[in-house]
Amino acid sequence: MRLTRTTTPAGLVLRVEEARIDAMAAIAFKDAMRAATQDETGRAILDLSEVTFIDSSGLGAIVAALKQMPDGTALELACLSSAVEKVFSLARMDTVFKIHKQLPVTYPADV
Amino acid sequence: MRLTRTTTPAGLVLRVEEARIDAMAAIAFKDAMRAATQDETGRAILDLSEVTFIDSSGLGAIVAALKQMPDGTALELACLSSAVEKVFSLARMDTVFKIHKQLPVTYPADV
Amino acid sequence: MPFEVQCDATPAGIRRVLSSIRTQLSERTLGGAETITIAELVLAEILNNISEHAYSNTDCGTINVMADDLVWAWQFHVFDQGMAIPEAVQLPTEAATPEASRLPESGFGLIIINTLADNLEYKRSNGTNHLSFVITKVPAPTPH
Amino acid sequence: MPFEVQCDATPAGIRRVLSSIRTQLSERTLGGAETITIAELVLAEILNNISEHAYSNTDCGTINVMADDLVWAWQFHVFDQGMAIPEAVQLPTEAATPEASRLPESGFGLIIINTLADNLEYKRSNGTNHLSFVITKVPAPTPH
Ligand SMILES: Nc1ncnc2c1ncn2[C@@H]1O[C@H](COP(=O)(O)OP(=O)(O)O)[C@@H](O)[C@H]1O
Ligand SMILES: Nc1ncnc2c1ncn2[C@@H]1O[C@H](COP(=O)(O)OP(=O)(O)O)[C@@H](O)[C@H]1O
Repeated sequence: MRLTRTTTPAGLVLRVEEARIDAMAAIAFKDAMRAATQDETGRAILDLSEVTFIDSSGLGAIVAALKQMPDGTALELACLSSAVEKVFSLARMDTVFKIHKQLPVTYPADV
Repeated sequence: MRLTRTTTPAGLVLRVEEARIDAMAAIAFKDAMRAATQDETGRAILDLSEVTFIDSSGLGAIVAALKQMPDGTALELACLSSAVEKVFSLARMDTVFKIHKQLPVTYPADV
Repeated sequence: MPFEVQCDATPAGIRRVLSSIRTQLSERTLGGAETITIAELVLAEILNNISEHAYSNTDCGTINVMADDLVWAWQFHVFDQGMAIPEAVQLPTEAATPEASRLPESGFGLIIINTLADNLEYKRSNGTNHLSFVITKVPAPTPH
Repeated sequence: MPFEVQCDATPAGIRRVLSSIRTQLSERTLGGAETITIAELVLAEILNNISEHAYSNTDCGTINVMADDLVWAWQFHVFDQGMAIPEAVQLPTEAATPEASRLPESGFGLIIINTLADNLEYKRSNGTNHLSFVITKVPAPTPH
């Protein structure tokens, strides 16, 4: 599971470089997220622009990644395709994550 | 995963009829536990006398079975072999379950 | 035109067969990208459940999928020779409101299946599980 | 006498190879049932981790296990061609006190490995992961 890590003024951006987070990719995704965020202290944004498909195992892996974030850090999502968004909303997990339509350019002062 | 269900004065006894709760058996165990306890209202006791080996996946499945018990019901364990007991204590899960050396004959009045 | 495919009940086998089904559905459907997306998602959940639950005690199970092209919908039939679905498995109608302190990491599959598939039916005979359902065709947006 | 075995990195393959290792250890050890139990448990955790994590992106990985019979211990070497263990993976020293509201269902494997195995070493070269460790022989109880 390739995950590109970019530090931006808006936080750490983690871009998933795969088209699918499915049953086959779920464990590798969780492991990659743990490795990429373990020394994190602020906000991490998961950039899903490349992801065209997630199933319930992929959704579970994203929730697990949220739960395994170091204390005091946040995990937010950006750039969900309509298929990905549908899975989040069917499972009502769209209320659990802060979801950005686009990558936030800077950390908004009012958040 | 064979699970024998016996209703006793001390509660529902679920006897695991397999020697191993390992990575291969973990999901089947969880599924069988869900099916066996879904209409349960009181106390269920998992009788592990036949189980000679559990690994961390098996332990995880027993914890998952505890978490998926219907509200208001309890899951207790009985008859752990020394190998099984070791896994529970290494993971400190021996403090999470009530563990009986033998199957309780009747529900003790002082519990 | 109907079609039929087979796969190993493993994560990689399922990924491959979903890709082949997607191709076959696209060849037979003008527009209808949304229908294909929904069909792929429901099939993914059903095939994953078979691989994880019905075949949980074996490394080598096989799944067969048949697709019938109805006028208004795709009708799918999924066959496997794994364990029966226990009667205790009930279709949840919708997801519970999540509680921050105990977010679930699983149990979303049946919700997805139940929300997106219609006429879901399950039969078992001679050691074979047979699940059938339809995915209503979403009309492609008309150009105007 | 040393011995060597191989298995598919699948739950069924791992179950079979553990049973074969148990047999071979028993044939080579008088008494020492507890040593064998500990060795089986540590190997189970290591092989499961390889199958679930190192080979998470493939259906067909292979694992090799070599065992050396030292006087005071069994020395094991485990080889696989899966992904490297990320540096971020650290051995926990012991299990955290569980909180009733958020009981973990996973993460116990490394605790078991770390508590029961000694001299744990990891090397990677030419795409091969090599994990070695020893399991101290517990003396069989002396009859009296
Ligand atoms: N094909 C099947 N055979 C047996 N049990 C099944 C099957 N599909 C689903 N189940 C049961 O229903 C439960 C919920 O399924 P699902 O919502 O897909 O979540 P998950 O598979 O992540 O647990 C499963 O945990 C399992 O107990
Ligand atoms: N062989 C391995 N290769 C890559 N990552 C591993 C390996 N073994 C363990 N890990 C990482 O360490 C974490 C903890 O492992 P473990 O305690 O066995 O729990 P689990 O496997 O149940 O998550 C895993 O989730 C994984 O991220």
